[in-house]
Amino acid sequence: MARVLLFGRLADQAGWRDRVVEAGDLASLRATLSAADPELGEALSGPGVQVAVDKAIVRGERVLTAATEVAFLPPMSGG
Amino acid sequence: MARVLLFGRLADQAGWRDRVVEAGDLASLRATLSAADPELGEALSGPGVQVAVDKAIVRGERVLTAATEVAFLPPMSGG
Amino acid sequence: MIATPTITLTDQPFEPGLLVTAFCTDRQETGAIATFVGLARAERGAAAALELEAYPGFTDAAIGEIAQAAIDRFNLHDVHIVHRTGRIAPGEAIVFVATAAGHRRAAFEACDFLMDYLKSRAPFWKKEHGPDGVRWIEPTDRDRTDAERWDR
Amino acid sequence: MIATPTITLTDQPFEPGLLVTAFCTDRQETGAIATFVGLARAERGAAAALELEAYPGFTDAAIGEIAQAAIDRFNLHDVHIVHRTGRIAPGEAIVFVATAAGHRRAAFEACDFLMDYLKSRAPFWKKEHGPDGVRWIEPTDRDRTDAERWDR
Repeated sequence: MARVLLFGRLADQAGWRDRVVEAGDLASLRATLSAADPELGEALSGPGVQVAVDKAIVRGERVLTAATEVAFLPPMSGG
Repeated sequence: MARVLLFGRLADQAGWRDRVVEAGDLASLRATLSAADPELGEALSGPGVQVAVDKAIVRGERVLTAATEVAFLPPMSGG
Repeated sequence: MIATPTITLTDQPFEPGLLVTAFCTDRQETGAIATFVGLARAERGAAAALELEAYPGFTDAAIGEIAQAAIDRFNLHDVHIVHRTGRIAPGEAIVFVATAAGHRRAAFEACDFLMDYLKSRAPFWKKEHGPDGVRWIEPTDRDRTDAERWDR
Repeated sequence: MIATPTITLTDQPFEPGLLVTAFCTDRQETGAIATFVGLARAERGAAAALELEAYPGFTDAAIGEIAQAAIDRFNLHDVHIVHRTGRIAPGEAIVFVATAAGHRRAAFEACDFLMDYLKSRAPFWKKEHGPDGVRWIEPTDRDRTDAERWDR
């Protein structure tokens, strides 16, 4: 289980930006999100989208707990 | 006749910074100042000292009237 | 002197002049303070409003790391960065950067360096609400090449 | 847009933050404001006080000419320069430069350009009252080479 945050165009596309999702790791989290919204699932794996787990960028797999925060970050605009 | 202004180290050296001097042109002004204070006269012709007449830098001779302001400007420090 | 940067994200309008007053106060060995204020342009009515999204705790941490790198690289006495989030009206300040150093070259270069980073690499997501609707903005090529100057 | 610079010489302490507030106000097309504040350093007690002499009417005119050149060269929207004269205590502001432009590169470069001019070529005469007495100051070699960057 994890708290999922979406930013920028991903949140606009999904229609939400903050949701708790049942998942034991990043792969199953992606699968759950894709099942509910296939277009979002594709966008989350799109070019330039980074994943932050507990506010640190991760590449690869992570175990998730109820306290874990997973953020999907589309390409950054700068300020 | 002219109003003479001294700046920076020239004023320190002369002990004055603003004086009315009887002179019809720059050469006679320099001669009058030198006669009163030979060391100052030398400093006024020293390296890097510029002359402004009515707030514009001049090189060469100028006729002076009672309303003319003559400033002797030692090398500038910047701000 | 151990300097640590101050990074502030705010969704409220802020007054750069007050920040400058505070930043200039009680400095004995600082000879140079450079500041930059980025304002939302009206674009002659083409840009109705700008909306900036940050990830609190992530965005400010990322900016803080770069600010600390700037302190080390340019030997700064202090850095203050304030960045607006949320909806920003034309004429309002988006970003404020202030750098304090012994001499002006370091203060200028550090301010320039930090702005290049903030405009091209900082974790913000930006959209513009214009007369033709909403669009997400990405860094310009110029922003990218400006930022790359410091990678050499 | 026809911009004319504002040049102020003052023998009284001034507050850079208030100048920034005024300079940032009511700008619709300005995206970038760069400012620089030069402060009198204490030099760990070695510099007791700085004394700056200007030639009113000559010094401000000379600075105004350079500021106008900067407006033309960098396509600025506005310039404000304030320079202290007289006796300046450690920690007090000596010089304030603000430049407004559409984009940040122009604002930064113009501010840098103006400071290089002010520090090396502006008609001021400067002395330092230190523990060993009074000495007149000339631009450093670094000030001169900084200023020469813009002659290319």
